[in-house]
Amino acid sequence: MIFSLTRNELLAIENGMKREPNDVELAIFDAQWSEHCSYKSSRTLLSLLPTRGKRVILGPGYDAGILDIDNNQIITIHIESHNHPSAIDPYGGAATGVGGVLRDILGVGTRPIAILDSLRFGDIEKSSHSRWLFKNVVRGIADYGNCVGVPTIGGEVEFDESYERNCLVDVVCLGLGRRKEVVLAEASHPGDILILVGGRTGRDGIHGSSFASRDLASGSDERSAVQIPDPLTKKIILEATLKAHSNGYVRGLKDLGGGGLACALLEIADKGRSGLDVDLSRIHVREDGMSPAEILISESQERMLFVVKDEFKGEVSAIFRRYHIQYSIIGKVTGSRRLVVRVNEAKVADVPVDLAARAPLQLWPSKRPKYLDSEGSIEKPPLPRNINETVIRVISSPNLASKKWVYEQFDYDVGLHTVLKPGDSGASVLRITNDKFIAISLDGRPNHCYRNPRQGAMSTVAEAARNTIAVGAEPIALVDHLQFGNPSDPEVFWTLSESIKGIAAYCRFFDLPCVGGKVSFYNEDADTNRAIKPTPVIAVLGLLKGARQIRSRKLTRNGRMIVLVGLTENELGGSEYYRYIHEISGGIPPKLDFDRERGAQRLVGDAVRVGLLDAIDDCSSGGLIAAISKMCIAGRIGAHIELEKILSDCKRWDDLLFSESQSRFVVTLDPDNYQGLANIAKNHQIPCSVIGNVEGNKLMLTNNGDEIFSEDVYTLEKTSNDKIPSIMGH
Amino acid sequence: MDKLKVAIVQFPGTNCDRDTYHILNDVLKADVQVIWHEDLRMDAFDSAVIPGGFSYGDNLRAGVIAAYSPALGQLRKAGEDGKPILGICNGFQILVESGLLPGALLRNSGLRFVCRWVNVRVEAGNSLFTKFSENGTILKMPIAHNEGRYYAEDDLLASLERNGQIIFKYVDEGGQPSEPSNPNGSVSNIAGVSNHDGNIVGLMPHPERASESLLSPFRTTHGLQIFTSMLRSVEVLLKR
Amino acid sequence: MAGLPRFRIDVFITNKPAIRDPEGESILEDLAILNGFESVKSIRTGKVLAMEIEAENVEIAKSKVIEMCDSLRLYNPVVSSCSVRVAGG
Amino acid sequence: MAGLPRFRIDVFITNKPAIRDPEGESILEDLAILNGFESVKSIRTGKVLAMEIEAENVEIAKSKVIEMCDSLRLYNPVVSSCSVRVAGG
Ligand SMILES: Nc1ncnc2c1ncn2[C@@H]1O[C@H](COP(=O)(O)OP(=O)(O)O)[C@@H](O)[C@H]1O
Ligand SMILES: [Mg+2]
Repeated sequence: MIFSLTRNELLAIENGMKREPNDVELAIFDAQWSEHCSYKSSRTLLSLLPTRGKRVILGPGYDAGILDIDNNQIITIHIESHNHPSAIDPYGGAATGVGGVLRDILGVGTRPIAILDSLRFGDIEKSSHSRWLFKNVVRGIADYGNCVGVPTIGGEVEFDESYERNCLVDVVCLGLGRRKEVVLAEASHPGDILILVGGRTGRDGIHGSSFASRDLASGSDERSAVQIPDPLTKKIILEATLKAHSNGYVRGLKDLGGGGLACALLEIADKGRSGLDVDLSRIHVREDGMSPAEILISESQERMLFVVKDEFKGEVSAIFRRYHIQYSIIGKVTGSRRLVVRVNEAKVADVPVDLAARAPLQLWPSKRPKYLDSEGSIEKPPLPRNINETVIRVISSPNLASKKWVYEQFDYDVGLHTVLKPGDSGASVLRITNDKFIAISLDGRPNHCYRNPRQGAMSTVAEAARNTIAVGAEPIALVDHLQFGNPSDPEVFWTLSESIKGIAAYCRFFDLPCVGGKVSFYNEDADTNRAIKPTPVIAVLGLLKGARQIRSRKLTRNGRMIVLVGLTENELGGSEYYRYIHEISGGIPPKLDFDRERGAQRLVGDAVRVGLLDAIDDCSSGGLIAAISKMCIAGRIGAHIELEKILSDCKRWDDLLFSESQSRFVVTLDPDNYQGLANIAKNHQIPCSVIGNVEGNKLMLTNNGDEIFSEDVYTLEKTSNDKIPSIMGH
Repeated sequence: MDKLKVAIVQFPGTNCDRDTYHILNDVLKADVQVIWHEDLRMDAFDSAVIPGGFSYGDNLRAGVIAAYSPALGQLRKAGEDGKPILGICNGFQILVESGLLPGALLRNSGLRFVCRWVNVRVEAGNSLFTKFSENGTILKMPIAHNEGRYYAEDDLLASLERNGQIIFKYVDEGGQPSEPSNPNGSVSNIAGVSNHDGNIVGLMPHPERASESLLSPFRTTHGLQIFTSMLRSVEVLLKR
Repeated sequence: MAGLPRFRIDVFITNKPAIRDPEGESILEDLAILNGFESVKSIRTGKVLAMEIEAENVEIAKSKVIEMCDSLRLYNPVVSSCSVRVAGG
Repeated sequence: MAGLPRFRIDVFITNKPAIRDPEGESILEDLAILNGFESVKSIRTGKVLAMEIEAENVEIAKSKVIEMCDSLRLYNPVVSSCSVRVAGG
C-alpha cells in the first residue's frame, strides 16, 4: 500500500501512540490525515469565515449546514466536488459526486429535495476532449439525480481553457426536514451498536481521497479510484434511512465518503467524545481476500453507518430486510476514546481517537503571483466595427448561451417543489409550503478571481446574493467551495488566502453566515502543470415568504418601463467580452463597494416588498446587454433601450454594453410606480436611470435616436438555444 | 357511501409516489394510499396509479423488472374487473412491459433524457380518464424520461386508431402533431394509450406535476383533469 | 446439487432490422464519418448479457438461458431479437 | 476504391472485470433469481456495436475498427474494456 503521510506526520503518529504504528493503523492515519478529510492546509484560513447567524442551527463541521426556516422546518445544505474522478471517468465521477452530496444531506436525517451543479470545462469549441468530458459529466449527473428522484434545479457551466485537463464538477444539495428530527454524525452513548448498511465493501475507490489530495499526474493508481454509481441502491437506502429515522430509532448517522469506513468511524467517535470497537470480519464484502486496511479505506459507494440504541436493533434490521438492503452489525460504542479494530475478534488496530482525528496543520508559504504584475494594466482593444455581430457573438458565446441542452437532461420537476426552474432566472425557487419558498443561486467568477482573488471572491458572493434578491428572496446563508492548484505553490496559496479573506469580508459586512463548504486542491493540468484559475464557487440560499413576492427575469408586457439600478463604470477586466472577443485575460476586474452593493440590494428588496417591480435581473457576466437580452428571451417580448440614458462614464458602446460593474440590477415596472421606486432609491442613495421600455418583438438599441442595434427576439432566442447543441453535434 | 380507494403502487426506485399522493390526497382529498408492490391486494382498492420513477433503476429496460412483480398479477385481475388503472411515465412503461397495454416504449430518438413542458392533445375525450376534456383539448404538462418513444407495428397502430385507444398526442402550439413537437420520436406523436376496454391508460407526461398553478410555467392545472376524471369514473363504476 | 460445472453463455439483444437504431446512426454519422472513418458503412448497437450458469452440460446451460430470455423477456420480442452463444470461443 | 469487400465486425464493451456492474447485479437478483432461475450465478452487461466496414482484408478491417473505437472514445479505457470479433461465426 502506498501512503502519502509525510515524515513529520509519521513522527507525530509515533509520538502520539508511543510506539510504532502497524500497517492497518497507518492506513487509518493516511486516510484521515489526507488533505481531503483533514483540511490540514486550509483549516486555519477557513476559521476566518463567520458561521453564526439567527437562522443557523448547525454551521460547518458536520455533513451539512442546518438552517431554521420557521415553523419547525429546517433546510440543510452542502456542497461537494468530484473533480479528479470526473477528469478520468466523467460519467461515473460526476454521478458518484451527486451520490456523495446526497449522502451528506441524508446523513443529518433530512430528505434531499434539490441538486444544483456548477461545472467547468476547457474550450468546447476547440477541444474534443472537453466536449467528451462535458457530455459525459452532464449525463452522469442526470442519470444519477433523475433515478434517485431528486430534481436538479439549477447551476452554472463555464468554459475556459484553464480547465482543459482538470474539469470542475461541483454539486450542491438541499434537504428539508423538521427541527426536532436532526440527527448528527456522533456516537455519544457507550453501548450503542454500529450498523453498516448498503452496498458491499469492495476494492473500488481505494485511495480515492488521498488520490484527490495528490496531483492528477502522479495518480499512478488511477484505476482503483474509479467509483461505480448505483443510484437504485442509493434510492432504496435513502427511503430505508428516512423510515428508520422517522421512527426514532437512529441516534447517529454518518455517510461513508472520502476515506471510507476509517474516516467515518473516527469522525463519529471524535464528535461523540467516545470510542468504538468494531470487527471487520462481520462486514459484508464483495470480494475475498481484502486486507483489513483495504476494508477500512474502501470507498465503495452507497453505504451508511448507523448508530442505534441496542434495544432497537431488531426494529432497524427489520426495515433493512424489508427493503432488501444488506447490513452488518459491526461493533459498538465504548467509553474508551480509542478506535479498536478487530478481525475475527483479534485486535488489528488500536488508535487514540483524539490523535487520529486531528491531523497536524500544514503551513504553506504565500506569495503574490508574478502574473499579476505583468497583466495589470492593458491596452484597450480596438472598437469592433460591427455592433450587431459583436453583440450577438457575445451573448451567444458558449458561456452566455442558453444551457437548455444541459438542464433538459435533468429532471427538474420531480418532488413538486420547483417554482422557478432552470433557465427561468439567475436563481431557482423551491416551494416549501404554499407561502414559504427557498431561493438558491450557485456562482463562480474565476476570471475576476484570477485578476484579483479578493475582489473576485467578494463579487462572486455578491452575484449569488443578487441572484436570490432578483427573484424576491432575502439571503440567509451561503456555502463555499474553494478550488485551487497545489497549495505548496506559494502563489497558489496566496490566491486561496485572498479568496477566503474576500468571502469572509463579505459575510461580515452583510451578516451572512457561511454554513459549510469544501476545499479542493491539486487542480492542475497534468501536461503543463499549470493550476486552474482560482475558483471559489458560492451558493447563496435565500428565504422568501408569500408567493406574490416571487419575481423572475421574464419581461411581461408592452409599456413597462425599464430601469437600470446602479452605476455602469469602465470595468472590463476579466469580462466575458474581453475573453471571448479579444482573447484578453488581463485588466482590472470590477471592484465591489460594500456600501453601494448593500444599497442596491436593499433598494430592490424594498421595492419588491411593496410590490413595485415586475421583472428583475442581475447584471453580471456579459454586462447590461446580456441581462437585457436574457430578459427579452425569457418573456419572448422586445425592448427598446436608449443608451444615452445610461448613467455611466463609459465613452465607447462596447464598454457601456459589456462592462461587468457590480451592484447593478435591471428592473421593469409600471410607469405609475416609478415615483415610488425613485423614493426608495433616494433613501438608499443609489442612482437609477430609466433606460427604455418593453415593447414589440425586437431588442433595439438607440443612441440619441440613431438605431445602433436591432434584432428579433425570436432570432436571439434561437441563436442562444442552438449554440451548445451545434457544438455538441446535436 | 364509502369513499372510493386508490392505491399508488411503489416499486424499488419509484420516485413520483409522494408527488402523486400529494395531488390525490392533499389537493383532491381522495382516499389514497401508497402501497409497497409486494403488499398490493387490489380487493381493497377500486383503482390504482403506477407513478413515475425508475423502478429497478431502469435496468435492462425501463419497466421490465417491475413487470414481473406479483403486483402486476393483482393489477391484471383488477383491470379485468374493469377498475381504472393509470400508469404515468415509468408506470406506463411497466404496463407496456407487462402486456397490460399494447406496443413498446423505446429509448428517445434524441438519445438523451428529456425534461420539458409539452402540449398534449386529447385524442379520446370522454374516456374514463378524459371525462372533462373534449377531443382536441390541449393540456400543458411536463415530460421527463429516457425511454418514451412509443412504438407499435402498423397493424397494431391501425387497430389502436380504430378502437380509439390513442388517448394523447404531442402537438405544437397550433395543436398539430408536428415533427418538432414530438419530443422523443414516438410513432404518430403518441403520448398515451389505453387498453381495448379503455380502463387502463398509460401516458408519458406527468399530470401530477401539472396540477398546481404555482408549479406550472403557464399557471395552468391541466393535469387535474386526468385525476378528477379517474376519480369520477370510479364513483360511477361503484354506483353500478 | 453441488459440483455442477459452470458455463459462460452470452446473450445478444439487438433491434430488429426494421426498427430504427438512432444510437447506431448517430455513432456512424456524428462520430465515425465526421472523423474520417468513411469505410464504416453501418453501425447497429445492441446489448450483451454475459452469464455464468451451472448446468449438467453446455446444452442444458444454453437451453436454460434461452428459456430465461423468453420467459423473463430479457428482450422485447416486438422490437428486438436475441441470440445466445456459448462464450470462450 | 470501389469494390472493396465488406466485413462485419462486432465490438463488445464491458466494465472491466474488477469493476462492478450494478445493472447486471440487479438483473441477476431482482429478475433471474427472484423468478426461479437460481442456477444463474452471475450476469454482467455490456454493449455491442455491430459494424459493417469495407477493407482490403479482414485483418485491416479489424484494426480499423480498433483504431476507431480508441480514437473516437467509443469506450472509456479507465472503466471498460473493449474487444473485437469478426462476426458470422
Ligand atoms: N471552504 C469551506 N468553508 C466552510 N466550511 C468548510 C469548507 N470546507 C469544508 N468545510 C466544512 O468542513 C466540514 C467537513 O467537510 P466534508 O469533508 O465535506 O465533510 P464529510 O467528511 O462529512 O463529507 C463540513 O462541515 C464543511 O462544511
Ligand atoms: Mg462529505
